[in-house]
Order: sequence, then structure tokens, then C-alpha cells
Amino acid sequence: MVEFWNSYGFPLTIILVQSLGLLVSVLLVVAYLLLADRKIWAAVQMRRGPNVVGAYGLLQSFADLLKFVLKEPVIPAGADKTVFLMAPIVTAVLALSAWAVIPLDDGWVVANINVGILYIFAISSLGVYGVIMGGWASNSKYPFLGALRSAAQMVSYEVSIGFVIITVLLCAGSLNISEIVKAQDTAYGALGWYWLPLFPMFVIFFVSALAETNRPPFDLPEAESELVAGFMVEYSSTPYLLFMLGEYVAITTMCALMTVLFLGGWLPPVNYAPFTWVPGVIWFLLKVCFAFFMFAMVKAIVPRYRYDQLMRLGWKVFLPISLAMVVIVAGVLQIFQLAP
Amino acid sequence: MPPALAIYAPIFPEIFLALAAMALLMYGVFGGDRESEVPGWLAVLILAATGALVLMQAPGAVQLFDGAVIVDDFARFMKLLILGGSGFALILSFDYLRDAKILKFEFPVIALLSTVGMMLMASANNLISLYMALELQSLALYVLCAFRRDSVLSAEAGLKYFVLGALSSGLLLYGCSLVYGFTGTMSFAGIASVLQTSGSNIGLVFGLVFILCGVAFKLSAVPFHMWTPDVYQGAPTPVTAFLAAAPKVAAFAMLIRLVEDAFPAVATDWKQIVIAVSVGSMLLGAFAAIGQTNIKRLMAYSSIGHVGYALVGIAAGTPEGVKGVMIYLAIYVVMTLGTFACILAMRRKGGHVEDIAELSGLSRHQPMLAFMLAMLLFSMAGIPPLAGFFAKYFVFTAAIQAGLFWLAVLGVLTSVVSTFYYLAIISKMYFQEPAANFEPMPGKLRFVLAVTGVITLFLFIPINLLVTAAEAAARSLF
Amino acid sequence: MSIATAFFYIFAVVTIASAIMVITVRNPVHAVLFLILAFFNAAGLFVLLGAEFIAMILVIVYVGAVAVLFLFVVMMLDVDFAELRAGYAKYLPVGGLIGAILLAELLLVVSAWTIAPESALRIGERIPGDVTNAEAIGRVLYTRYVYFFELSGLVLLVAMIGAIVLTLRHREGVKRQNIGDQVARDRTAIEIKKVETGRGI
Amino acid sequence: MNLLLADYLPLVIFFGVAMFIGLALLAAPFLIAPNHPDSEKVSAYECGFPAFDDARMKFDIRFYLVSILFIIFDLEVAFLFPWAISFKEAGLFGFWSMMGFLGVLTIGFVYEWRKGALEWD
Repeated sequence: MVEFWNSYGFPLTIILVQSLGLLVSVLLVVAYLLLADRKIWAAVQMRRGPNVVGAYGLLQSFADLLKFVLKEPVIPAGADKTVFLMAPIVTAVLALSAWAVIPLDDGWVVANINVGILYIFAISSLGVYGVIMGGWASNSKYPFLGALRSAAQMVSYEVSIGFVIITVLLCAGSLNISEIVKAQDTAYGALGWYWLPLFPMFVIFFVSALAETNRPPFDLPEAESELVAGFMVEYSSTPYLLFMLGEYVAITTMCALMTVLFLGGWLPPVNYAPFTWVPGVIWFLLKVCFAFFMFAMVKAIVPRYRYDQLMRLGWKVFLPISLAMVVIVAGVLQIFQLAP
Repeated sequence: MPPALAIYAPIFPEIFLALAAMALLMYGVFGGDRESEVPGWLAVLILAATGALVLMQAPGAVQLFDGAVIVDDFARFMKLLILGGSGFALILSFDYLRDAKILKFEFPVIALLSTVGMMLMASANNLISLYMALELQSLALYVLCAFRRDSVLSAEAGLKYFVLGALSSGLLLYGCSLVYGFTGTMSFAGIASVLQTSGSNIGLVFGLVFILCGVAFKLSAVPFHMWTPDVYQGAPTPVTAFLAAAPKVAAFAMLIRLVEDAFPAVATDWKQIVIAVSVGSMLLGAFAAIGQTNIKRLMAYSSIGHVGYALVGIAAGTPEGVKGVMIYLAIYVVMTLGTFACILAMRRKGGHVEDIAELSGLSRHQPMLAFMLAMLLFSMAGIPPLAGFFAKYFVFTAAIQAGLFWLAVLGVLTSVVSTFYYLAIISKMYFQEPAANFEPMPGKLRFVLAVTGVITLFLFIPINLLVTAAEAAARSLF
Repeated sequence: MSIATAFFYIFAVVTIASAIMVITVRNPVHAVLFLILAFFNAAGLFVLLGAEFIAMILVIVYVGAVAVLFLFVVMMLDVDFAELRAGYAKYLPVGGLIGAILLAELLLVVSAWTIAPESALRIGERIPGDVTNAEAIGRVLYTRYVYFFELSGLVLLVAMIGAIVLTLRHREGVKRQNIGDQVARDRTAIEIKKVETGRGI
Repeated sequence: MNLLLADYLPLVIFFGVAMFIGLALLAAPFLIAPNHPDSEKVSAYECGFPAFDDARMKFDIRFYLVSILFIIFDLEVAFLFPWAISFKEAGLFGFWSMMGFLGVLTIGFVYEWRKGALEWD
């Protein structure tokens, strides 16, 4: 019994605690990022934003959660009930499970797998299922149209994200996310991170991440002026909450991915004290917040794209540019023998 | 780095063909998307140039890419046949495509890429290269079958061919994995040497069966022929001509190399299968064609029968047998293209017709066309001294030499039966009241018919040339 | 029984069960969803074999791309399912017979299966100990197996051309946006006003 | 248990915990919230009208085309991953073989572009 505990029980408990801890912290961070999103949006429009629940509205997200849980869940009569309820679960769980491989600090990762970046790429390519399933299962027109739009949109930007990741991999030489961060650890600090040498890809990644997560200005799947709320029209109560949760977790994941791929993960921006005294996880968090701030500002500032413009941007601008960049980066690495 | 590239010289023809196909694609898409015959003629030129490149190669066998590809005399013979078949089928296509309003530059491009696949099939020396070349060829053919996308029949043909083709690819791949599981190698030579030392095994035999099933699908041999009549009928006629000529050659080339190079040690096993398939194909080709009223369906059954005859040569399993198959294929390609030139000439104001009854009394209006078609059909039936006779003669003698006397007899008997439906067409053309006349035959069809007709009629004079070439090529396998 | 073995049985059973569901459920959308489940479990099996790269590619390509297309197609199909079922019943005896024969053959194969003892030694390229399998694939795919690699490029090209030839239709009378024209427009066409924060116009 | 699988076990557990949280959230309102469906409440939303016809309709073939093209490019990306991480080991030859592959697909891409398959109208 003791032996069993030592060889299986103990490590499993550790993993369980780690997972639970990470998930709870992700959810907490998301709760406040959601608030931050609304506050930033409000600030740009010269409003105050949520400020009633708790000081400065700090408890707003928790009040929302309570309210969602206490609302009546409505399932449309014509809906395919199983798929209808599965869709939000799929969205939320997939979005959350991406966090298993993201390192918060050196060695602070739940599952340090060799193909971490592929895993994230796979998970983000599955994000489209929640939307399609929700839109189809509702058996209602607006959700269906929203689902179609969303599927085509997410799929279109996935390709450029793939190429962007390839350029980073060319420079880093590993599929392991911690290794990718470590490859950015140079004497130049923030200037050695990949955002500078791969700046065009950084921009493309940022914009594609917006499109991939259906964030404004690419929120056509739920464009309220055309499709009411897109694939979420028929959802209420916690199924709706799970969709929103999934969306925001996915956004946070994209911010984290941007941090890891381009902003040096947990590395301090300057390689000298006092910067090196700050724990890596703080740097990581700060960078994620910075990325999220950019997401929120874009939402507040930029008007929504039209669908044909959206497809054009994905297929005729980003795809050729990122493809060309793959060739250029590879060529430079080959000519100057810089490959890791 | 020319010296480094020089080692790839044996597959320069394929590389050239692929690059030229891509260049043609770019030409088509940048040269304005209008209907024109120019890309098609360019494609014919490219095929001719590729043929010249193949001819320029020095004799002898070379292996490339770790033995994945082999270029020997056998491969070169088959490649020339494939190139010829593709080229003449392309020449046949222009007028039909214009009438059907699908004269697009993609047609020759896809045909060229398919030809690349076929040539690589003839050179495949490893299970993966075999599979990939086959897929390249088939994928392009699926598209060609559905090329006339406004026609329900064409779309149906494409879909049927695709679904069954995918199924057969699955079988083939499954068989390959079983064989790999048993032998631990993908290369033909490796498989052969393993079988030499460790003998046969039930798992391996099943792998072989699955592979042969997959190949039989591609050959449209009984019992995997179900798709053939529908696809032949539904596909646009030039595509049918294309389908009936070069891909058959490629599939045979692949099959011959596979069984002779990889599985000589289990010859008894595959010979049984090949014999069964051959008998089935000959019988079905002879009897099922009798009731047909659509000439393309009839050609489908006829081609099933021809596949059966050619398989007799493989069943023999000797250099003579392989030589016979090669001669058979060469002559078959010529006859088929000629016959399709005649079918494509069946054209009235309202468009193309495919009913056999429409041929009634053709000899009054167009005696030359009727004569040529009659000769081609006689040749298909194997009447001496036409080319088709020699085709059958060499396979059957090889079978007799290999002790398969009864198989040869069966082949002769089914040939006699098949003569019946060929004769029915000929008697319609000569002894029935004429139906309305066809439009005059376009020059390109005339050209193809003239070339194939002359070969069919007068092959008995230079037959020795063909026999020597086939003999030399067949020897490179043994 | 180790954890890995337990997971093997879980993945294997779920794969087979969902594969059966794919062909038996009434609703084609459900069928595709079960297919996705089967892919996932197959990916799990690959991970158990140590082929993590293949597992991830399976998820990315099959689940993330191919199944999306499947779902697109079946979602929008107007198929009469009752009719389909009728055909199913009609072909069940024949299909069942063929299936049974295949199964019997497979059992025969499996029961009599022996791998040639030396075949394991012949496997061409072993993965060096310190290299992940994605990297190991990279080391041979682009050099030793370049022929297959380039050939797959050609296959993809044919697929691209084929898809466009067969499906692309242009609608007439559509006015398209020409970004170049818009950007190149004369500056006098619009008036740019500086708006101070918080003032409005 | 070997090292590679030891890396994946946490992934499965993490997934399980996430699933648990999701299911708990989903189930909560069904247990504690009021639930009084009526026929109006559970009808599909169509701007106040009763639904006109079936919501699932045939759709523009363009959506299929986009997803087919996506599959092709996704495969291309899949081929790039091992190349990117073994860039040095594959050497100059590997570099050029990938350039050849990308060249073939770029030709396909140019073809698509010129044919107008990337336009959305």
C-alpha cells in the first residue's frame, strides 16, 4: 500500500493539486481580465464601466457568475439537446486544457511535453467545433449563419498562425514551449526576444489571434447588428456562460502564446538586477496583461470588418506574407548558418 | 550544383514533365482564362519532348532515392507507351471539349500531372512510391472524370470512380502494411530477399491478396470491375479514351514489377489469384458486352475483356509472358485510341451520340470511317493479320509454354464469343438502313484514326521490331 | 496493470465503439462527431506508442481540418434519412456477409501471425535516443525520403487544381472592392478633421 | 512507465479537472435555477416571428471551397513542422527540398489567386 502510494498516489496527487491550482488561477485571471476589458472599453468611450459591485466594480465578474448560475436554462424545442449542451462544454474545456502546456516560469508547467506548440496549435484548431456544434444544434437561422461564418473565418486565419509558428520554430529549433522561451534568453534582454527580428510575424500573429478568437474587429460570427448574437442566440444561463468563458480563456491563451513565442515568456526584459530579482511568473503575467491590453484597445478602437474584407485579409494578405517570411527566415538562417 | 543534380538524370523526364505542367498552369492562368486549344497543343508538345528525353536515356537499370525508384528498359518501354497514349488521347479531346464548352487549360494540366503519376508507377520499386504515384495518377483522373461538371452523368462518374478508387487505395494500403509488418521492409528487392529466406506466411499472403485487390480495382478486372461501365459511360468521351489507354498501361507496369520483383518466392500464390481474375475478366468481357446498346459501355466491357487477356501473360510468370503483356498493351492502346477516335466522330448537330444503333448504315455515308472502325473492331476480336491477332498470339503462346494450356484455350474461346458483338456492330454499319449522317470528321480525329488505323492494319510487317523491343525490356525484369 | 496499459484499453475500446457508432447512428452529424471521437482516441493510441508528433498531426489535420469539412457537408445536406435507412436494411445481408468474411480472414491472419524474426532488425532508420520523434522525422523526410516528400507536394497541387476546377463558380454582376483604388484616392475627396478628446465635433 | 508517457499523464489529469469544472458549471442551473419552459420560450428566435422554415439550408459552395483549401494548406504547415526543428540537420539539401515543395504549392496558390478562388462575393 505504501509502495503504491509512493509510486502512483503521491505523484498523482501532486499533479492533481497543480492542475486545480492552475485552473483556478486561470479562471481568476480571466475574471479580472474580463473586468479590465469592460473598463478599458468604457474608458475609451469616456464612460466609467462597471463600478457598483465591490470597490471599482472589482467583484463584478463574480456577481455575473452568480447571476448566470441562477438563471433559467432554456433549451429550444427543435434543438438537438445533446449536441446543444455539448457545444459550450467543448468550447470551455478545450480552451482551458491548452493551459496544461504553457510554462508560467522555468519548470512551472503542468505537462512538459515535447510537442507543446503542436498541442496548442491542435487545441486552437479545435476551437471551431464548439461554434459549429452550437450553431447547428440550435436549429435556428441566426446561429446557423453565425456558425458557418465563424467556421470559415477561424479556418482561414489558422493557416497564417501556422506559418507564424513555423518561423518561430525555425529560430528556436524545438517544439517544446519551455525550450522556445529559453532560446530567447540572450544577452540583449527584451531586444533578443523574437518580436523584434520577426516583427512582421508578430503583427500577423496578433491580428490572426484576434480573428481566431472572434474578437472585434473580427467578431462577425456574433455580429449583433446582422446576426443578433450569432451562434449564441439560443443560449442562456451557464451554457452561455461557458461560451463566454471559453472565449475569454481562449483570448488569454492567445495572449500567453504571444508572450511565449514573441515576448520571451518568463524572461525579464533586462538581464540585470533588479529586474532579475522579480520572479519569472510576474514577468509572464505582466506580459500577458500587456497583450490583453492591446486586445482590449483594438476592440475599443477599430470598427468591425466586412466579411469579404476579412477573408481577403486572411487569404490574400496574411497567407502570402507569412509564407514569404518562412522562406526569408529560412534563407537567412541558411545563408548565415544561424540555425540552432 | 550540376554534378549533384546529375545523379537524378534518370528521372529527368518526369521532373521535366511535372515542371512543364506547372509552367503550363501558369501560362494558362496568366494568359487569360479564355477557351483556346493552345494549352492543349503545348501539352502534346510537352509529352513529345518528354518521350524524346526518355528515348535519349542510355539503356540499363539505375536505382534512385534509396531504391524507391528504378529506371530500366521495362520502365522506359512502358513510359513511352504511357506518353503516347496520353498524347493521342489529348489530341482527341479538343473538339469534344469545345462542343461541351469545357475547353479549359486545366484539362491538359491535370492530364499531364496524371501522366507524371503513371510514369512514376512504371518506375515504382518500393511500396510507398508505388502508392504515392498511384494516388497522384488517380486523383487527377477523378477530377478529369467529373470535368464536365454541369452534366449529372459526368459528376456521377467522377464520384463513383472516386469512392471506389478510394476504397481500392485503402485495400492496397492495408495490404502494403501487412506486407511491411511481415517483412519489415518497403522495397521490392528487400521483400523478395526476406521471402527467399523465411518463406511464406499467412499474414503475408493476405497482404498480397489485399494489394492485388487494390490493383485489380485500378485495372478494372473482375470482380472489381463494377465501376467501369458507369464511369466509361458518364465521363466525357475524351476522358474515357484517356482512361482506357494510358492508366491501364501504368497499372500493368506496376503490377508486373510488383509480382516479379517483390513476390517471386510466392509465385504460386499470386499466380492463382491472377488466373482467377483473368478468367473472370475474359468471361465477363465476352458475355456482358453482348447486350449493350451504348458504345461507351460496350468499350468498358471490351476493356475488361482485354485486361483479362493481358493478365494471361502475367499468369504465365515467364519472360515470354511479360513480353506478351507488353506487346498486348502496346497494341491495345493503339486500337483503343483508334476506336475512340471513331466514337468521337459520332457527332450530329445536336451533339455527340453514343448509341450503337446510330452507326446503322455508316458505310453509305462515310465509307472510310466505317472501314476503319470495322478493321479496328476486327483487330480487337483478334482476326489475323490485324494487330490484335499478334497481341493475343504472344500472350497465349506464353501461357502454353508455361503449362497453362487450358487458360489459353479459354482465351481463344472467349475471343470467339467477343467476335460476336464486334461483328454485330460491323453488320449494322454495312447491312442496315442508314441513319442520319454524322457531321464531317474533324482533322485531329482523322489524324489519330489514320495513325492508329495504319498501325493496326500493317503492324504485321514490322512486328519483329516491337517484339525485339519488348523482349529486351522484359529481360530487364528477370 | 500499469496506467499505460489501462489507457491503451480505454483508447482502443472507445475507438472501436465510436467507429461502430459512426456507421450505425441515424443522424449524420452525430456520425461525424463520433468519427472525431475515434480520431481523438487513435491519437491517444499513437501517444502510447511514443509517436507524439503523429498523434498531434492526426488531431490537427484530421480533426481540425478534414472533419470540419465533413461537418460542413453533412450539416447542410438535405438528406432523407428514412430512405437511407431503407437502403441500409436492404444491403445489410450482403454487407454483413462480406464484413463477416473479412473479419474471419483477419482473425485467421491474427491467429497465425508471426513476424519474421529478423524483420525488426531490418527497419531502416532507428530514432536516435536523444532526439524527439518530430526531429527524427525531420532528419530523414527532407533528405533521404525527398522523393516521397516532393511527390506529396504534387498530389496536393492536383488536389488544389481539382477542387477549384470542380467547385469554383463565379457569380455575375458582383462589384468587388478594390483596395488599391481606394487607398490611391485623391486626398481632396475626404476631409480630415482633428477631433480633440472629449469634445466631439 | 516510460518518460514520454509520464509527460502526458498530467495532461490527461488536467483535462479531467477542466472537464469536471465545465460539467459542474453546466449542471448547476439545472439543479438550482427555476425551470418553467413554455412553448414560446423554447421556440427558435427569428426576430419575433414564428420560424418560417427549416433552419438548416443548402449553402454557398464557397464555404466548402474555403475548407478544402484550408485542408491543403494545413497539410503544408504540418510538413513544415519537422523541417523547422531539424533545419540544421537537414542541411542545404533539406532546405532546397523544402523550397521545391513550397514552390509547387506556391504555384497552386498563384493559380487560386488568379482564378479568383480567394475572392469572396
